[in-house]
Order: sequence, then structure tokens, then C-alpha cells
Amino acid sequence: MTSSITFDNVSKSFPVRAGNDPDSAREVTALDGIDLHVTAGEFSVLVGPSGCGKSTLLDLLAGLSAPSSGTIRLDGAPIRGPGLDRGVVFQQYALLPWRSARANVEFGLEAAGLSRRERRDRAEHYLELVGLTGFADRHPHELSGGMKQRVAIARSLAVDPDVLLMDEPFAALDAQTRETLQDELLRIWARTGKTIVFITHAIDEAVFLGRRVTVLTSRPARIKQIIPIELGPRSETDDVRSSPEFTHHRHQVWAALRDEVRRADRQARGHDGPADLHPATASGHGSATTRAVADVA
Amino acid sequence: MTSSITFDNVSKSFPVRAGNDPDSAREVTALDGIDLHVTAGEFSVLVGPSGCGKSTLLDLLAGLSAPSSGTIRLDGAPIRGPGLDRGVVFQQYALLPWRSARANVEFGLEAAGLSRRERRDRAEHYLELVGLTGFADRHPHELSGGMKQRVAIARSLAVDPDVLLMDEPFAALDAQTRETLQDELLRIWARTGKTIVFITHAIDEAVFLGRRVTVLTSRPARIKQIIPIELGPRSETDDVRSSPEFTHHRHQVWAALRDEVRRADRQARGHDGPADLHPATASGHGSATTRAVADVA
Amino acid sequence: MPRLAAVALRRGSAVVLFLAVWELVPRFGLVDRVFLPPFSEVVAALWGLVVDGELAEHLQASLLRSVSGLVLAVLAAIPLGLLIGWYRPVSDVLGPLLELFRNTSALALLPVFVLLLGLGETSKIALVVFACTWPILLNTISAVRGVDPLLIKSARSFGLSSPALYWKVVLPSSVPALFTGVRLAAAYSILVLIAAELTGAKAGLGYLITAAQYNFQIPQMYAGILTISLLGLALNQLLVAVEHRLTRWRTPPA
Amino acid sequence: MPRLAAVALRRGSAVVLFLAVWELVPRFGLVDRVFLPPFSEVVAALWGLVVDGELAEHLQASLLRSVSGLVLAVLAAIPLGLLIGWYRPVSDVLGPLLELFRNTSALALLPVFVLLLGLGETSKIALVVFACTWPILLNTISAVRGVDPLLIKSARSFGLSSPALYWKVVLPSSVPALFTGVRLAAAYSILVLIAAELTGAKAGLGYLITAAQYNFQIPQMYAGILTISLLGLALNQLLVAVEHRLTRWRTPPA
Amino acid sequence: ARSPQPEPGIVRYQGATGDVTFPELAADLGLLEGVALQWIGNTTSGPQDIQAAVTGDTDVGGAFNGAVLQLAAAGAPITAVIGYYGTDTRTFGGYYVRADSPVRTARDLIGRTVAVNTLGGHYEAVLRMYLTRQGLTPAEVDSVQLVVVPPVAAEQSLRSGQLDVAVLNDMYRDRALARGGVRAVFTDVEFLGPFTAGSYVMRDEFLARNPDTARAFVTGTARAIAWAQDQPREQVIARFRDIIARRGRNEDTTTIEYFTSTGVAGRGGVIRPEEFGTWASWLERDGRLEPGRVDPARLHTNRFNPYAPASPEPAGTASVASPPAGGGG
Ligand SMILES: Nc1ncnc2c1ncn2[C@@H]1O[C@H](COP(=O)(O)OP(=O)(O)OP(=O)(O)O)[C@@H](O)[C@H]1O
Ligand SMILES: Nc1ncnc2c1ncn2[C@@H]1O[C@H](COP(=O)(O)OP(=O)(O)OP(=O)(O)O)[C@@H](O)[C@H]1O
Ligand SMILES: [Mg+2]
Ligand SMILES: [Mg+2]
Repeated sequence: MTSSITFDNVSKSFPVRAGNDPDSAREVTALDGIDLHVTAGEFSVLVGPSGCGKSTLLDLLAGLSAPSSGTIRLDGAPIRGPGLDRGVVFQQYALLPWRSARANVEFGLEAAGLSRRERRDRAEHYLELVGLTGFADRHPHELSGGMKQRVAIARSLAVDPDVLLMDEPFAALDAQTRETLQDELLRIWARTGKTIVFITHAIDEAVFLGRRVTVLTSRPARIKQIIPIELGPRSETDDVRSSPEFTHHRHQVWAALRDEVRRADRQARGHDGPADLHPATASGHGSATTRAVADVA
Repeated sequence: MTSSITFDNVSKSFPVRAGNDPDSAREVTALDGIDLHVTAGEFSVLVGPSGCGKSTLLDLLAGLSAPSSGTIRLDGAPIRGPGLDRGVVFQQYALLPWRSARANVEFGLEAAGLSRRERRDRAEHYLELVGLTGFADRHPHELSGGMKQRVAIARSLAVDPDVLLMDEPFAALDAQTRETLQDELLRIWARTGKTIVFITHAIDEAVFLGRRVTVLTSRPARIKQIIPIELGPRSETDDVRSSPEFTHHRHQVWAALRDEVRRADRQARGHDGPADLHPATASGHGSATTRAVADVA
Repeated sequence: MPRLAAVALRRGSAVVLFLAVWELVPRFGLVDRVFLPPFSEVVAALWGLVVDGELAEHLQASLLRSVSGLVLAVLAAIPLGLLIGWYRPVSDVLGPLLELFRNTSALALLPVFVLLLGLGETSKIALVVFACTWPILLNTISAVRGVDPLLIKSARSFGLSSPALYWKVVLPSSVPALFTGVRLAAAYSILVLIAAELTGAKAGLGYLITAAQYNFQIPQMYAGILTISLLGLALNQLLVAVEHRLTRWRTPPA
Repeated sequence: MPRLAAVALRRGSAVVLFLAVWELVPRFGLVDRVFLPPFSEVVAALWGLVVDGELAEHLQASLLRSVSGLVLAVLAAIPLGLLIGWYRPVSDVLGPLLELFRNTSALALLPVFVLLLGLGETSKIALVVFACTWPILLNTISAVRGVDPLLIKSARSFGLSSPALYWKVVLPSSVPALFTGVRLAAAYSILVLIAAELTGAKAGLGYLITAAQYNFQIPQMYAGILTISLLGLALNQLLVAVEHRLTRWRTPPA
Repeated sequence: ARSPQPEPGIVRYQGATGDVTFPELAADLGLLEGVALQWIGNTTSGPQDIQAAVTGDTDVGGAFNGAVLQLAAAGAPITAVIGYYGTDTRTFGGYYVRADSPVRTARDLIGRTVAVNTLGGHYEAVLRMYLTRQGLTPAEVDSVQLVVVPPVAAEQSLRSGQLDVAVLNDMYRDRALARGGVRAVFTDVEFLGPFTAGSYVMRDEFLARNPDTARAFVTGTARAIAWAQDQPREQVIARFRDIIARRGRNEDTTTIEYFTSTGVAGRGGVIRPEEFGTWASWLERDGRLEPGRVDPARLHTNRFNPYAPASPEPAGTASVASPPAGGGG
């Protein structure tokens, strides 16, 4: 099964506390009046400058947070929370490090209430689908980045969701692995016919994968342009990326994105404002963990 | 000043201990009979499949390790160790997190024995060169990935090396930031005229930056093909990447690399051999650190 | 095999050297033999204690106290820590009180425990529980807080219920940091036990040491100290082994 | 301001509740007032000790021992740890011995210190030094081992000499892990000090507690315990503050 | 007053390592009719021992009478039932210095360090009383620092100069004197004459519920004290050695060889009022006991002691008849 998605005037803001003064609470608007429709079975790609609100949009779709205003519908029914009708694949894999590849794939199935036996069979099946037969008993630390992401994809597919949500899934991989996985993802899409919403920074990736590429503005994210891609069938042996059509679409997306990236850059550098919170909090996370251990020992 | 580089039949192997048995020491050959010449002032790019030995090659060039056989010459003189005539930029920035951007740039200058005053002036100058005026007092955690890499580049440039060695410097950045930094690197190269050896996985990056792209085979790395790139001047406003020449060169590199990537893939999956040590040791590092803390507390 | 022996020799050499110094320094009269008998005499005394079964008795008494205190602290502090760590408001409120308790020396409280709980096993075990609770509790809290938010996000995206999330993600994630606390606590359990056994005990390694000291049986005193060291070492190694079993996923196989 | 007060209230509420329970439980006769006097009586006793200068004297004696022991341990263990951590063969050889020492309860060694170093300050400070050394040493060693190899590689690529590398990369990198050890050691310094002050002391908080206990001045005893808690808390907060100053680069400004 | 329930007939107590207490001797001599002693461990401190009796860890504890007064003043409901140690010309403790020490008089002790076996005990009180009586001001008395040192270590610490004064008694004194090089500044017996210094106490609640047990215990202990007072020294030592050997607590018997006398002034440990009264008035004067807080007469009883002049009346009256023991000084 597969589902259509509709964003109806969706906005999302976050309260932000500036400095130590609790009275100076402000808001950061991440999404502003998003109207978007993804038809059932479509491979839809979203691109936008760094920090514009792409992950926020995907979180809403996954039901991990609720929009500040507007509604998101899945086959006409508003989204009320997370559910097994949607599967999410994150950039950083999000595998449970203490579980083997198989057990990681089984993870989602446990919530679905399948029997032990069924879980095992399904896990084997989906590991095979992503080309990891024989790696079922390895733990994440024994897998390369590409393999880890395959496991994560298998895990999301295993619960047989209607929609697959992918947040820059290949950004942490090296160029060659990325291209291999792009090929495989298209193959899986062709075989399963899922609706896929795919977020990326990389223009090549967007053009190669998407049947439609939606370009978002810099924060707050609005829809800037929707570019239909017509490349015909991608084949692994051909170098589609070197075709003139590809180059044409590439340029289209590049042009739409260029101004937004510049604007985001100015936002980030111009003033010590909210945009700069981004790197600080991102790197802050790691050190916070380290510090917690220190605090205690 | 700027220098030429000559690799003369350079090989490098590492002893590898398989399992717990100390008697079963084996060797892994990373580089095998490399002959390569980089002319003074050239922007030379090396591409090759994951784990083939690119970083090993750069380490030899930096003087951080010595070849098992063969010699590497800088302007005719064999390399004997690290030196300020070469500057290295790493993928993971390698900034000292406790130093501000300025102090990080000053770091290399301290070894060079400059006065406090001179160091400060130079740091300011190179921060300006990489477009970070006004960010001198920020610490790495307060900078975005792109900014961090700019600091690292400024740091390497500040000691005024003849050669700049860059090991996948933009791999950790998002697509847009990467393109911006590519533009800036070309601008800096044009202004300073340094010899640059640049390693990357990304075909687009290789073609966009290099005047010559050297494709390496899968491990052990040998030279597979050297592809001269003729694109004419790159300009920021034009989308060179969408030009037919670019597409042509892109396809050349892609074709040369394709078989090697496949072979490397087979190496990695086929047997539980040395290639698989890679992810294990990579992820092993982080956990070893965590464990060390635990061991003590 | 000869290589393995060489490794063992190299690793043991410092210990052997230390013991040799211990043996020779009193023999050459560099320190008073009465106060620091040579290692061999201590070993002889230790052997005597082993043979007449006395050591076993003291060891058993101490082990019982230290292990039962540790186990009780684990049973109490881990669930509590998991709870406090998860509900931030709870930990905000309890934080300062926990800080105060954590910084209260267990030994300073020994008289209080004796006054309120008496001289028997209760006060000794309670002291061990008190000393062990804080490292476990605080490490558990920070372990829970340190769980990768992405893992939680990912689990929630699969529609996992809160208890399942807790059981399948938070708890396993916390194991390594939690063990740090338990190992720290194990060391504390032995440390404070020695003090607790100074009064009102009729068996235990702390008692052995004090009694030997008061009876001026100095080699026996050293034998008791040595036994405590070895006990601490064994307890630590045991916990390390358990931890490695539970967190094998963290280490590369080789 | 009213918001800040609210935060303070919320954060302090658990402590206040705890003190209220302490006040009321003996008042309602739920425990024997002789052994657990109400908090107010303890405060009164504490105030009495403050007023007649007795507390200051004990506090000073304890602080002197604990701080000088800690400082000596820091001075000895950090350079040693930096060395051992850097030269792997050294740490391979010394490792087992260090493990043995680390697992030797400092309190078990108290009689040995008294026998060998006498009753005075030497043996007390030596005990504190012994207890503080191991956490600092072992954390320093692992801190050095945990230094990001990329930073070292990068520094070497600039042609830094080994001492410069050590001073400019290894040491600053190690500061956070090293401080973990120092804070652990500070807690130990107070813990073992109490035990050390039971014998051969003529002043100090441990002495105060024992003297009060044996003279049946129970409120004074609790006052002493309270003071030790607060001392431990203050020492820890101080180290946290120093650590934050030294590692400000780790935390986002807000 | 007979308790409605049968008494368990068990008395829990703490022993001393390498030493035999009088209840233990009584048990061994078969004098504790119907009472079983239960050893719960050893103690090195009188104050700690009577505290344990109050907290209910033991049923009997013994300490210096001044400590008993202070514990009672802190609100503990206890009664002293029998005296059990003291000083006489053979059994006494002295305040020893090195032979070459400049300390000769009380005044020389100002600011010095004195080692005692426990705080809050006999030697602390005797020292303070001595210093006061020798005309030192309270501030000067306070300047003398007390240090807890285990008796085994005291002599060594004194000789090595870490202490100015060490209190040595019995075995430790004899051994030190045999080695020479030390001399006493004063001894408790010189200062106060022979007197019973410490008593066993029991909780009032225990006495109320177990009057028969208490009587049997005190009676047996009193008879054991009397036995030790009567028997030749060698006989007592032999018996002690034998007890220590049989009870298998892995003790050293050296201490016991130095036994010379019980030190108990009254026959069978009968308590005289001034044994508490003296200390009560002294502690009140020293400011460590709130005047009127405890009535020393009510704090002790001889009513269980068979050697007390026959009288079922309250302890206070009973003991008035006994002749003073020459203590008090
Ligand atoms: N929970 C939150 N609280 C406050 N601000 C938030 C929160 N989550 C996101 N933001 C802010 O919303 C904006 C959009 O964030 P988001 O992560 O959606 O961007 P993105 O497009 O996914 O960025 P990237 O390309 O870096 O992944 C950012 O400015 C971010 O700081
Ligand atoms: N110090 C070492 N000891 C043992 N083997 C090593 C060492 N350094 C590298 N190798 C091995 O040499 C081979 C080449 O490594 P290198 O890091 O140079 O590859 P690379 O091309 O830079 O890979 P990547 O694309 O992942 O950066 C790998 O198989 C690696 O496992
Ligand atoms: Mg994102
Ligand atoms: Mg590399």
C-alpha cells in the first residue's frame, strides 16, 4: 500500500530563550505556510539551504511534533502522532549499537506486535533486499557507514510503511557509496512502490532521485519552486549524471537554490542571531554527554 | 614560493595483527609503486575508492610517516619529516577546541618562531583571506562546519607553506557549503599560487577543482589514470558544473573509478579480511575513549 | 606460549619488583622490621590465617556485608536514577538534595548509623548502602540524560510506547555509564566497610586488621590488608568482566 | 527577580522538605530525640561552635590536611600520569601494580601509615595523598590516551617538538578528564580524612565528631557532620567552577 | 516488680580484645545462674560501650563514671549497677613523659599533647581535674591537647617525640618502665588515691523488664570480682589465660600476664555514692554538666549486688552506710 500526503498551510515555530533572562523568550519560525501535495507512490525530493527547516518539516510528517498551525493529511486523515504507516531514515543511521543488524531490523517489528518467527523472517528478507545477506549478525560498529544506512533502510521498510521519510540519509557517506545507495534506493522504490519523501542538500542527488524536486527558501522555509524532473529510466551501467537532461535539471535546481543559500549565509554571518545557535547547539551535544559523565564520577 | 613534488616508485605497507595470536602478523600493502609528478603551482586532485590508500599517500607527503620503499622529493630534496614547507588540512578540521579561531591560526606560527605581534597580524590577515573577519574570537564549537574548515585552511596557509595538502577537506560539509568553499579555495589558489594536492571521493569536486585528476586503483593503490581537465576559468556566477565540458570530464573520471569502486566493494564484502578492519577501527576509536574514562572513574 | 609467558612477565614485573622491595627493605633494616615485616613473613601469616580457617571467616563476613550493601544500593539506585533522569523536573527538584547527600562523607555518618540502627549488621550494611547509592544514582541519572536523542526519536517514530522505549532504548544505552557507577560503588563499599568494622564487629577484614593491630600481630595486620586489596581487585575485575559481557557490542571483536 | 526567586524555591524545595522532616520526626517522637535531635537544635549547636571559635579551629585543621593532601597528590599524580599515559610500554608495565594500589582501601592502610609515619600530620596527610593519588593518576593516564590522535597528527604536521606537543596539545586536551579525577579525589580526601582524624588528632572535623559523640554531645556531633557535608559541597563546587573556567571552550556561551 | 513475661535470660555485651571482663569470668566460674552472655564484638572505648547499651545493641556496658554521668545528662535512661574497674597501688595509670622531657609539673603541661585511649573517658577527666586543682586557669586547661592513640602505639609515639605525654597503664606502663627512659608526671592513684572509677550500666527499661536477669548478672559479676580480689594473682592470670585460649577469638595473651589487681575498691564492686558524686560536682564546676541535670544518687544502685550492706531500699540510702574509700582527694 502507499499513501498521498497533503500539507495545508502548515507553519511551525519554536520558542527560543535568548541569554539567561527568562523574560526574553522569543520565537523562531521554521516553517511558514507550507502547501504541498505528494501523490501516492511518488518519489518527492526536498532541497533547501542549511537550517531552513527541512528536518522540522519531516518531523511533523513523522508525527514526532505537531504543527503550530495548519494540518498535514495522510490519505486525507490528519496526522496525530507517530505510526507504523510511516518509516523514518535519519542521516546518522540511529541504529541501536547493542543490537545486531538483524535485531535492529526486528526492532520496529516488535512494536508492530509480530511473533518472533515472523520478525526473524521479515528481517532476513529485508536485509536481503538491501544487499546485506550474511551481515545479519554484525553489530553496527562492525559495519561501514553505507552498510549501516542499509540496515536503517531495511528497518524502516520491514514494518511495511506506506510512506518512507528520509532526512539526508546519504549525507554522511562518501561519494561512491552514496551513488551506490542511490541506485539501490531507486531499485527498492521501483520494487515496493512506496511514497518517498527525501530530503537532501546535494543537487545531484536531488535530480538523480526525484521525480519532483521541491526547493525551499531559507528560514523560515516556504516553498520557492517545484521542479519536475524528466530523465527517463536510470540504469546502473549508464552514467545518467553525465547526460544533458541531467545537466539541465541540475542547473534549474542550482539556480533556484543559489539565492536562498546566499540569503541563509547572510543570516548566519550578519548578526549573532538565532541562525548561529545552530552550530553551537550541534557541537554542544557531544560535549554535554561527556560532561555528564564527568559530573558524576 | 611554490614547489614541485615527485613520487619515485613509492610503496607503503603496514604490519597487521590478525586476531589474538601474535605470531600471525601479516602485512597490508596500502601503496604499491606510485610514480607521480606534481609541477610547482599545480592544483592536483587524487581520487580513489574508499580505503585504497589516499590518506596514506598524503601522510607520506606530509612526512608523518616514511615510505616502505621508494622516495618522495620536494623540489628534488627527499622528504625527511614534517615541515613548515607543507601545510595539511584534514577532513575533520583538527582544530584545537580550547583555542579561538585566531589562536588556532596562530598555532602553526608558534612553531615557526614568530613574535606575538607578527603572529597576531598574520592570523588576522589569513582569517580575512578565508572570509572570517569578525569571527577571530570564536571557539570551534561556536562555528559551523564550513567556518571550521576555513579556520583550518587559514591555519595551514598562515605558515606560508610551498605545498598545501588537503585530505577530503570538504567531505563533512553539506553540499552548498562545499560548493562555496570550493569557489573560495580556487580563489585562494589563484591569489597565492601554491602547489595543492587535494584528495576527494567526490567526482564533481575533483573535476571542478583539479587541473589534473589522478585516479587510483583500489587497495593497494596504484595509479590507474591521469585525466587532464580543461574547463577554462570557473566563475562564481556561472554554473560551470552544468557545462558540457564538465559533464564530459565527469564521465571520464566516473568511468575510470567505476571498476575500482566495484572491486573495492567486493574486497570489503567478500571475506572478513583487512578491508573490514576499517569500520571496526574507525568506530572503535570513539568507544575506546569512552571506555578509558569508565575504567578509571 | 613462550611469547605469552614473556608478556605475563613484563606485565607482572612491576608487581614483582614492588614485592621484592617490600621483602628487602625491612631485611636490610631500612625500616623497622617490627612495623614493616618482610613480605615473606606476611605471606606466612596469611597462610596461617588461611590454614586455620580464620581468614575464610573474616572474608565471608566482609564479603557478605559489602556485597549485600552493594546489591541493595544497585536495586534502589538504578530504578530511582532511571526515573529521576527521565523526568527533568524531578531531577531539578531533587538535584540539590542529592548533591548534598553525595558530598556527605559516609564515614562522618557512621556514628549516626550506629546511634540510629545499632551496632549490628544493619548499621554496617546501611553504611555501605549509603556510600554506594550516590555514585550509582548520579551515574545512572547522567546515563539516562546522555542517551542519544536520535535513538529516542527513531524509536518514537516506530510508535514505541514509553515503557517499551525505556526498556529497549534508554536502559541498554545507559549500561556503560551505569557500570561506571557500580564499579565506583564497589570500591566505596570496601572502603567504608573497613571503617564500619572497627566498632561492634566480631568478624570481618576490618576487624581482623584492628584486632591484629591491637594485639600487636603486625604480620597478621598486613595479611589482612593484603586480603582487602585482593578482594577489591577481584570485585573490580568481576564487574569489568560482567560489563564487557553486557557491552560487547561496543568493542571490536579483535 | 520574582522568577529567579521561584526557581530558587523550586530548586531548594527538596532540601527544605528534608530539613523539615528532620525537625519534625524527633519532635513527634518518631525517633529518639537523644540520638536524632531536631534540626533546630543542631543549628543552635552549630552556632555555638561558630561563636566560640571552635568550629573554625576544626575546620581549619581539616581543610589544611585535606587540601594539602589533595594538592600534593595533584602535583605528584598529574605529571606521573602524563608520563605513563604517553609511553605505552611504561603503562603496560606499571598497570597491574597501579590496579593493585588503586584497589587497596586507604582506610585499611591507616594503621600502616600510623606505624610507619607516626601519629602526627605526616601520616594523616600521607593517607589523604594516597587516597587522592589513584583517581587522579588513572584519570590522567586515560585522558592522555584519549587525546584525539588527529590533533596530534595535525600538530606534528606543523613540525612541533615533542615538549611543545605535550604542552600545547596533550595537556589542554586532557584537562576535562583530568578534572574528573581531581574531583573524585577531593571527595576521597574528605572521606578518608574523617577516619584519619579518629586517631592521633587533636583538632579537625573528624575529631570534633568523635569527641562530641563520646562526650554525648549529640547536637554538636550532627553539627560536625553538617559542616563536613557543606565542606564537601563547597570543595566540589569550587572545583566545578575552576573546571568551567578552564574548559569554557567546551560549553556554548548561553 | 516481677515482669509478667518470662525473661529470656540473655545479656548482650561487648568484650575487649586480649582481655577477660568480669562477666566473662563469672560465666566461666559458673556464677551466672540462668543468664547467658552473648558476645557481640569488642570495644576499645568506654563511652562507646555504654552508648551501645543505650541504643540497645547491648544490655550492659561499662565506662568511666564521669562518662556515665554525661550520657545520663544527655537524656539516656540508664542506671549503674556495679563498679568494675578502678585504681589502686598496683593497678593505675600514669601520665608519662620521656626521661629527658622538660615537663615536670602541671604548669609544664600547658599547650602539650597528651595521648589517651579514648575521648570522653577516665584519663581525660582525671587530667583536667588534676590541672585545675594545680591552679591552672580554664584556658590553660583547654590548651592541653588530647589525642586518641591506641595503647599499643602510645609508647612508641612518646619515644619518637610525636607526643609530649602518653597515658600508660598496666601492661603498657610496665613494659615501658622495663625498657626505661620514661617517667611519670603524675599518676591517677597518687592524685586521687585508690578508687573505683567505672561502672557497668544497664538501660532502665531493661532493668524493669528483666529484674531477675539483672540480679543474676550483677550477682555473678560481683562474685567474680570478689573472686579475683581474693585469689592470688597467678591464679587469676591462669584462669584468664585459660578462658582466652578456650574462647578462640584469636587473641594475644600478653596483656593478661600483666594483671596485678582488679583495681576495684569496694568488695564485689559495690558502688559508693562519692564515686559518682565526686565526678558530678567536678563536671559541673568544669562546665560540662548542667547543674542539677542528673542526680548522681539516683544514677546508681547496689540493689542487685549481694555484697551491698543488706537493704532493699533505694540505692542511695543503702550506700551511705559504706565507708568512704579514700577517693575524692
Ligand atoms: N526544538 C527546537 N527548538 C528550537 N529551535 C529549533 C528546534 N528545532 C529546530 N529549530 C530551529 O529551526 C530551524 C530549522 O531547523 P531544521 O533542523 O529543521 O533545519 P534543517 O533544514 O533540517 O537544517 P540542516 O540542513 O542543518 O539539517 C533552525 O534554525 C533550528 O535552530
Ligand atoms: N597505521 C595503519 N596500520 C595498519 N593499517 C593501516 C594503517 N593506516 C592505514 N591502514 C590501512 O591501509 C589502507 C589504506 O588506508 P587509507 O586511510 O590510506 O585509505 P583512504 O584511501 O584514505 O581511505 P578513505 O577513503 O576511507 O579515507 C586501509 O586498508 C587501512 O586499513
Ligand atoms: Mg536537518
Ligand atoms: Mg582517508
